[in-house]
Amino acid sequence: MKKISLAVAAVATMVSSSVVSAYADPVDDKLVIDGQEMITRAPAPEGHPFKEVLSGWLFREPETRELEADSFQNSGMLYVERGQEIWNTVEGSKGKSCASCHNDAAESMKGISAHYPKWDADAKRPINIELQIDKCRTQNMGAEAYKFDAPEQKALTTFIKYQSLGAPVKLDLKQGEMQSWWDRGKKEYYTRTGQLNLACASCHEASMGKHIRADHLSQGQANGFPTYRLKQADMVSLHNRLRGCIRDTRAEMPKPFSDELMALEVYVTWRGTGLSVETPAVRQ
Amino acid sequence: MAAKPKPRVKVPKTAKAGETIVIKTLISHKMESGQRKDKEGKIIPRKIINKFTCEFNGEPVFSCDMDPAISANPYFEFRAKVPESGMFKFSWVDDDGSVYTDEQKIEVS
Amino acid sequence: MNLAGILVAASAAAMCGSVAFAAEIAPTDVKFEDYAVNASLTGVAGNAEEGAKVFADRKLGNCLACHENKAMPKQLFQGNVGPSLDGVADRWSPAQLRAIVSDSKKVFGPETVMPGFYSLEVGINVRKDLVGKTVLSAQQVEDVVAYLATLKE
Amino acid sequence: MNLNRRQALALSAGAVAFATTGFTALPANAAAEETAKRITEFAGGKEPGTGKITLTAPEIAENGNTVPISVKVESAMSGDDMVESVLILADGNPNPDVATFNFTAMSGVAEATTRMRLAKTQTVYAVAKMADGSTFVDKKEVKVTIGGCGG
Repeated sequence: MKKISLAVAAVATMVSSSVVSAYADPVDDKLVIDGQEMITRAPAPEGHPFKEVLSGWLFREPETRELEADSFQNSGMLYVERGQEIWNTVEGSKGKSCASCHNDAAESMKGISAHYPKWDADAKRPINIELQIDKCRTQNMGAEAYKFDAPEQKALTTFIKYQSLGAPVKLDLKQGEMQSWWDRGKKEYYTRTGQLNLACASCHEASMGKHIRADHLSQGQANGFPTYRLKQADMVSLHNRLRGCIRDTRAEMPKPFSDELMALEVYVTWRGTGLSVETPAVRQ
Repeated sequence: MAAKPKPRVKVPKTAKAGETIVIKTLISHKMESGQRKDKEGKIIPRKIINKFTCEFNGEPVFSCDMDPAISANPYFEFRAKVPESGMFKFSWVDDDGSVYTDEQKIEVS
Repeated sequence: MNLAGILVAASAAAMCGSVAFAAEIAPTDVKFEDYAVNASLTGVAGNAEEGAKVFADRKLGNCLACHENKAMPKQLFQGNVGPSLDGVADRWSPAQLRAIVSDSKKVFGPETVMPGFYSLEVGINVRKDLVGKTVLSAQQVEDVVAYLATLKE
Repeated sequence: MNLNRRQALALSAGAVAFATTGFTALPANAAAEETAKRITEFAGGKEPGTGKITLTAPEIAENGNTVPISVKVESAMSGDDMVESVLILADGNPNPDVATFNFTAMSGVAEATTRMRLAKTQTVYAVAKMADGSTFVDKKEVKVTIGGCGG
């Protein structure tokens, strides 16, 4: 029985690979933003299913790639500018802005977000930039945490991540219990959800490079988030995108910043180890 | 974005007399088409920037009349022939009558 | 659609609309034998014209998301996650096609990306309003199988 | 079941709502007729000529919400050899109007770029009007991609 099913699978693979040639592979192109070359291909870390990790930028059409390469045309830069205003705006009962403690973000935040999510000893769980902002706001500024995907949250996160533009993604899995969150995230990555019974890996690993209708399936990297998505004509946060993918499998969506999504963020971010932070990336 | 629309403009700082330069502009705006429906199925009213103009020292250089088919965060790229040093003035007119403006100086040698 | 087609579609709709579902096989009772499902899921012959619509509808079969089909040249951007369906009827019998559409994992093994369109062996955390429901109805599967059976080279 | 049948029938009738921009495309013929009418009006009742104007648009638009388009018109930009305006139309949108670019002698070159919304695969037109009243047209078909999952 197993034999026959393998034979069937082999035939299926042969048929599909003859079709693949009609489609474009990830492009051989360099992404240079304001004179700085981004790392869009990097050798995969040990234990990664691929030999090479590839930025989603390589899977996009020329017009979309051009939008990201030109920092003036990139609409995501509007959110970087808005984020800078928020950075310098005093809020909360303690009369502080981000800049009150961190001064010039171009120096204090440079390269920082390439190492997020990181272990938070107080919360005893990994935190991302959005949660780090909320921690600062509630503990140090006497301000309220942002609502998920509030425009200010997206703009400030985009601004802070932009200070790491070009820096290669590298997580420290030795901090706290990061490794066990990575393990959990990996398990989730391969778990099929919803009525359509699909896992992250079904599209972004098993079918990477192929097309779902017109969507050229990338490796599903996180290095460009928050990303300016042409579909929404707006910044899209990583948890928004993860939820969207899960929704599309016809499953219930996990809550933003839930343990489930934080574990997935740790694992998916690790899968992009070595790629440059591209925030604000531009995607379809 | 909830914040007031904010223009970004890219004009070279300097040019030679009579040179044709490239100008790029971008402004944050949803460009609500008047075609979309909200969750209750009601039409969301149209609210777009309907006109963009560029003047140099008070003289018109380029303008654009816009319909709802222009994308959110409208982008324009166009040329200008600069005879002398002076000031570019850019304005965007919103459906609600608001006008957003920006000015950029250029030194011509 | 010609008159005969309309009559077939109307009678199929009438069958589905009525309570007389005696002939319909529940998703959990579908019998897979040698990678085939020999018995019709409904006892009503599939309608290829209806099947073509279910095949292309992005909210129903959405088959073009993953498969190319030259018989639908007006549908742009056909996917290639799965194999091309050109000549699929030359490679598979209707009973095999019924098995693949109903639950491809029973034919290709658990690793296949293809969803089961008439199966309740699905992923975790299924959207609440879809729990216990299949992607397609039994008759829609029969219609799609009838359409696929027309794809000969 | 009934709903599904209805959806299937609605699809066959071509009444596919465009989820992304919320643009509902007009039936192909009505939109194309409206576009032809606008071109004739703009050209003062005459048929526009070809040449002189170049419309650049992607063959495949990765998302119909943001499609970059550029126009360039050959002209001395002085005297009678002067481009006054360029009308942009799209024949598959709910309303064919997209934008009108207005040039002056100070433009130096009649060239402009913007980004537009396309509800579906369709043809985009650019019509230039010269100071002497003559008009020129160029067009490009843009295939607008269809997303895979989510329906």
